[in-house]
Amino acid sequence: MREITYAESVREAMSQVMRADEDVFILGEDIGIYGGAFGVTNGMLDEFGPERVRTTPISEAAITGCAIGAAMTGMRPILELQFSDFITIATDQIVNQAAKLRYMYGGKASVPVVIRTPAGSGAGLAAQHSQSLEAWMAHIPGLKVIQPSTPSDAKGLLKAAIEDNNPVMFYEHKLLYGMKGDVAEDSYTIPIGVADVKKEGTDLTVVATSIMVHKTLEAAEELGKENIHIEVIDPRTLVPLDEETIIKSVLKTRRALVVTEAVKRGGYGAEIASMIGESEAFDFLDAPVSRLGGVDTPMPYNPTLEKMAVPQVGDIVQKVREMLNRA
Amino acid sequence: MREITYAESVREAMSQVMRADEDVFILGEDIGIYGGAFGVTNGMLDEFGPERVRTTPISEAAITGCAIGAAMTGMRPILELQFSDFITIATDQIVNQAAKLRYMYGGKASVPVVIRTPAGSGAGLAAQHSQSLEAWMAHIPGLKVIQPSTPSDAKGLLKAAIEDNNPVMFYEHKLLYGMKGDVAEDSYTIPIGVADVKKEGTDLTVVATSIMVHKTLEAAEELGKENIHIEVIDPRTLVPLDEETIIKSVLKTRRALVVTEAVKRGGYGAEIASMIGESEAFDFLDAPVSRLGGVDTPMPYNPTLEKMAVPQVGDIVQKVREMLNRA
Amino acid sequence: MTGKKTKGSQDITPEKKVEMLEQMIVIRHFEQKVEQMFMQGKIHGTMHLCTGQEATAVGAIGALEAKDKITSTHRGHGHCIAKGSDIGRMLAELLAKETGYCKGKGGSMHIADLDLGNLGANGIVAGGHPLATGAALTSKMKKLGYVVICFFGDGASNEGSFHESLNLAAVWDLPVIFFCENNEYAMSGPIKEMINIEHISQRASSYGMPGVTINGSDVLEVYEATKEAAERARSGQGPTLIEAKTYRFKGHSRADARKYRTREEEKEWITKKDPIALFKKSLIDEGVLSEEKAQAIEDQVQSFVEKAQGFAENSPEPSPESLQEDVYA
Amino acid sequence: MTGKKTKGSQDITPEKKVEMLEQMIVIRHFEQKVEQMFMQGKIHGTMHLCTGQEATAVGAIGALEAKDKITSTHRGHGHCIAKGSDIGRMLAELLAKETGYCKGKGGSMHIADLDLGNLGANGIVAGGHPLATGAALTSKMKKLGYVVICFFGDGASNEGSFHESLNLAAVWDLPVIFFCENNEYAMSGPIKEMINIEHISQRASSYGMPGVTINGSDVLEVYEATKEAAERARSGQGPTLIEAKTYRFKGHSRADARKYRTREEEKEWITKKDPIALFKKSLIDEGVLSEEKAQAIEDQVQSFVEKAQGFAENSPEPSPESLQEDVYA
Ligand SMILES: Cc1ncc(C[n+]2csc(CCOP(=O)(O)OP(=O)(O)O)c2C)c(N)n1
Ligand SMILES: Cc1ncc(C[n+]2csc(CCOP(=O)(O)OP(=O)(O)O)c2C)c(N)n1
Ligand SMILES: [Mg+2]
Ligand SMILES: [Mg+2]
Repeated sequence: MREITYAESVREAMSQVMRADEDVFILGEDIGIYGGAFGVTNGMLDEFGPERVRTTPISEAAITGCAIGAAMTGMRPILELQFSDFITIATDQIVNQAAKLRYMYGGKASVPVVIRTPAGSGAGLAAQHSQSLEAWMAHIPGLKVIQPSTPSDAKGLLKAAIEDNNPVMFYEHKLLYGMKGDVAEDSYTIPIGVADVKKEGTDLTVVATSIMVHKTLEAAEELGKENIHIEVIDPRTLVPLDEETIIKSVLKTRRALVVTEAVKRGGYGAEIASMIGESEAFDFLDAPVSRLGGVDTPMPYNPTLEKMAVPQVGDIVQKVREMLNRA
Repeated sequence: MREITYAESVREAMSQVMRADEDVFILGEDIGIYGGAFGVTNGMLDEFGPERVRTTPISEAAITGCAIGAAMTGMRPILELQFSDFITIATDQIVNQAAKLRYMYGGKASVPVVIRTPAGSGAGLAAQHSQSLEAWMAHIPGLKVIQPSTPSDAKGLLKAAIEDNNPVMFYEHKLLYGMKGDVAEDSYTIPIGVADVKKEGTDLTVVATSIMVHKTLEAAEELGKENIHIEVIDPRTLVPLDEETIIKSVLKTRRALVVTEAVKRGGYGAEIASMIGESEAFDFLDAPVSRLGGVDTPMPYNPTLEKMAVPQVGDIVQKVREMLNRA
Repeated sequence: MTGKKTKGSQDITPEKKVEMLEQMIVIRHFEQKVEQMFMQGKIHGTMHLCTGQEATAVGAIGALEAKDKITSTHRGHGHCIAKGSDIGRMLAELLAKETGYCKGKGGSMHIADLDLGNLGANGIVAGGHPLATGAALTSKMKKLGYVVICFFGDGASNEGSFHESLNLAAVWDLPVIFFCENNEYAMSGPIKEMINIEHISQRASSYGMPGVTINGSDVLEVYEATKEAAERARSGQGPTLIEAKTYRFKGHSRADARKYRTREEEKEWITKKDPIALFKKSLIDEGVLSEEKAQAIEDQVQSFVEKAQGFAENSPEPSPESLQEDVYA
Repeated sequence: MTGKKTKGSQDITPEKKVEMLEQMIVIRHFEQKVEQMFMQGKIHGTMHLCTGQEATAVGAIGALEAKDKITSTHRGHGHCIAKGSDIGRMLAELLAKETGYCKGKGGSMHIADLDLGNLGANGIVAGGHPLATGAALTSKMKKLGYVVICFFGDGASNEGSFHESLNLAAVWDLPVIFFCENNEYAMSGPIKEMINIEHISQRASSYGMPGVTINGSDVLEVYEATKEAAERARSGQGPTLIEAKTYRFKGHSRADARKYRTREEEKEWITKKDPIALFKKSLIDEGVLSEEKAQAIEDQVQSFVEKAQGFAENSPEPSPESLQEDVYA
């Protein structure tokens, strides 16, 4: 074990798989000599050469479809979409093609492609470069959706994604790239569809995704001082969702809060909250299953407003207190 | 009053507004002499001419952005996207441009564009022509989202949409086009953001959207024979959502079921269900807020499977019974 | 820019020519059958017939090797048949039967036969361009030596993915042929009003690839042009854009009053540029085919199609359980 | 295809020329200030400087009338300034202040000034093409007589929306000029490797519109070419594609080691093709400008920019309530 960053861990996962499997390659804008907009592929061009680290023109629809077509015919491409906001240009290829080909063809094609893409706000990049749109892809049958929150999860889940025979959306968070954590040096996988209890607790379950896991863990520390012990669950994969782990926790704590950075309205937090509300946990709930999520605005540029637009540690602390003070 | 179809009613709304306002025009693929893929614009070319009923090349990104650019500069375009599945090609223009321009520019632009598009399954058109993706757009701040279920709602809401100064997504349902209903001849508006109680009842609230309103009304008839009286609420507009009407109903019936055709996982039904669960109705609930929605598959071509993929009258009846038989 | 008329290529044997004619006739009869069954209410959904366009499918795919691949369109029955698909399983798919190519889940717009190198029809106009490009990338990276034909219509040449894909294929020298079946209309949109240039093939120049416009009613001309492009692709010289001028004899899809074109125009094409009639006549003139043999083929094809219908109609429906199968690999 | 060198257009008065030079200098100093403030940590987020590309913004917009409109890009400060925007409010926007063009909500990539006909910068590469096309459609439908310039980079010419928009503008004869600032790189991607042709302007031929490649370091050549295109557009003859060869002297955005190009290449451009140095020299040679006047302009601009900085820095932050304002009209 050693500490490496989230970005390094993503790179390591790719590099290790690429060393072992000739069919795996990366493509994307500026991923070669530039190392990608966030430096994730730094140095990979040198090791793997321009055939396997393919810098593309700015053509999101074509490069995405190209990855899909290559996947259908025997390759295992990893596509880096420079910002997850640009999925909007490749949506047809992801949603109408990659997700559906296998089913439409009666089970005959498989599309082992991984689409890695940074999401989230906090970098001062404003409305067109800061979105968290993972809910869209999680709504589409045929896709798997992963949202790792730590360096170690990123590495193991990315390997699992590359080995998976289905199209996988892999949402990284731009503010997490620099975050350090313990990561095993060997290549390893974390199974897709298994949530991780990031902190055990008894008083209330918080299901948090991506960067909100860290904000929730900070909130947990503060709440701990007040003798409030929350359990923090990171689903890690949105599709498939590990409903069991979540429900089991809520059965224990009797209270659930779902925290996402994505806009609350219509976000995947609604799916998780509804799922809990529909489950056997319903009869044991001591408070409404609640959500914290982004406010109903495009992401503002001003840093103070930008912070206000998504849940912060204080918001989580306050919400948990409110839920516990209820009746 | 007279009976006209949903398609005729959409056409009438457009025609009446176009007669009154020179700035309103339509554009889209095959909307001229062909009358659109579903005949909605039949005859409009003759009345308004090719300048105001503009047949476009097959270029969804450009025609959508063109409508947006025209809207920014003083026109009030109505764009017909031939199938709502093709939003996937125009997503950037809708989500990154139309929805955000005003906010990004500090309140300086307005984008009075209406994007009309047929959604839904049931026509045997398989996976790429049958989706219900309204949840995506309802997740995006800056857009309004309308989903009318009756000819009369379609007319009044479309007029309101055209008069609105914001980008409005207007989801029609291809199986409803032929449905007849009473529609006033004069031009009228139905305010955006007001739900409609399609049937009053006391035992359980069903919130249903689009074609599911009709399936639920059928279910209500069957249930009525068993002396079960459900209340059927049609939100009509997803954004803004008339939460008050829904919550008031649930406070009365103490049970809520949300029915959408869209895939259940991550659908807008989750938003409605979570919203109810978070509301003051929580303490009065006698059963979990439940959802019925599409199964987790691309839409199959086979008509039997296609029906199985989305909620049917029988499913609603059964679910309501289950919820009432609970404890 | 516009291709020369080639008459009877040297490397096509008489047998191959007759086989090509036969394939064209199979396509014609197949489409007739589909239309008939649709009218009888046996087929639901929609259908896009390629009647009149048989020479593009057969000529282009005829120039390929077995290992080569294609991507097809909503108007894809001809491509399927030319690539060797079983018409019984195709009809079964249209009838939404379990024995269909997609187990009844895809229908006309999504027939694929990966074993034969048919990467599938596509309901999204120009949806296949990026996929074909990717398949060609596999060929190049794995040195598999196959070529990919990406079929598309005139209307598809106005989609962004056309542009992006041609550019990508060009800069990466991929072994792909972009084959435009320009049948003059995109649904109701006359291509003349949808582009400001004479030939779609001119667009090749934006990507530094060769572009050629050919007579899509002449199966041998199609064969020649495709052969040349395939050789170029296979030898690492990258993609080609071929535009074949053709015409769909029928409406766009199931219900189409064809108000956007005149009956005279249709008659002109149907009587003067029917690729099957033209090819048959030239083979008879050449002495490769006799009138009797031609009739025998027609009869044979007819019973071949009837048999396919029998197979399809007698096939079982997919099981309810299959609804949720094959979503994930 | 490649434009001729025009030296000193007849319809530009000496005053106008000096004014253009002054604008170019304002842009240069503005960008220097932005860079400086960024390095000092006063500006957050990112920035894309147009240093070295001043002649394209000033030459092109200089050829417009006041009522004409533009759409801009992520590298849009120069366009804003040339269209007449207040640099104090621009800097205030970069500082995320309430007095900024977007009330601090947009930042560098989203500055718009609709009153002046600047329809806004865009963070999406080629995101502006459809919007410009739509704005041109308004001009045509309402007979407003204005022309729209759609600015974009070389990299943007590989986006599908470029293709779709040029085609749409061409078939509808819209009064729009697609103005490509080809600075040889798209972030790190050398355009030579991203397209297979020599000039982006060649792509005009796919849409039946004129295309021209010009020297983007020569502000008068830019002016001339744009003037011609604007006249064509205004008289109903439709769009033009202009490609101006230029170079960004700085990195792509805030942190860019510029490994994808050599220091020699940079030096070549900076020493030999600096549009400001060239224009200044030619004006001095022509006798339109004296060395002293040139220096006076520099000094004036410097204090102009300092004043803008003062305004921006002393401006208030937006109120917390403004977070949820201006989402809907
Ligand atoms: C992206 C997209 N836009 C629109 C459609 C609807 N549509 C299906 S076929 C068609 C016409 C296609 O024209 P063309 O490419 O010329 O092919 P043809 O039908 O003439 O063979 C249209 C508009 C679609 N399926 N996909
Ligand atoms: C759709 C999209 N893809 C990628 C990006 C990331 N990006 C921003 S600027 C840029 C390079 C653009 O190159 P070019 O068009 O040549 O403009 P330049 O930066 O050289 O002015 C890229 C890749 C983006 N903003 N939008
Ligand atoms: Mg066509
Ligand atoms: Mg550039």
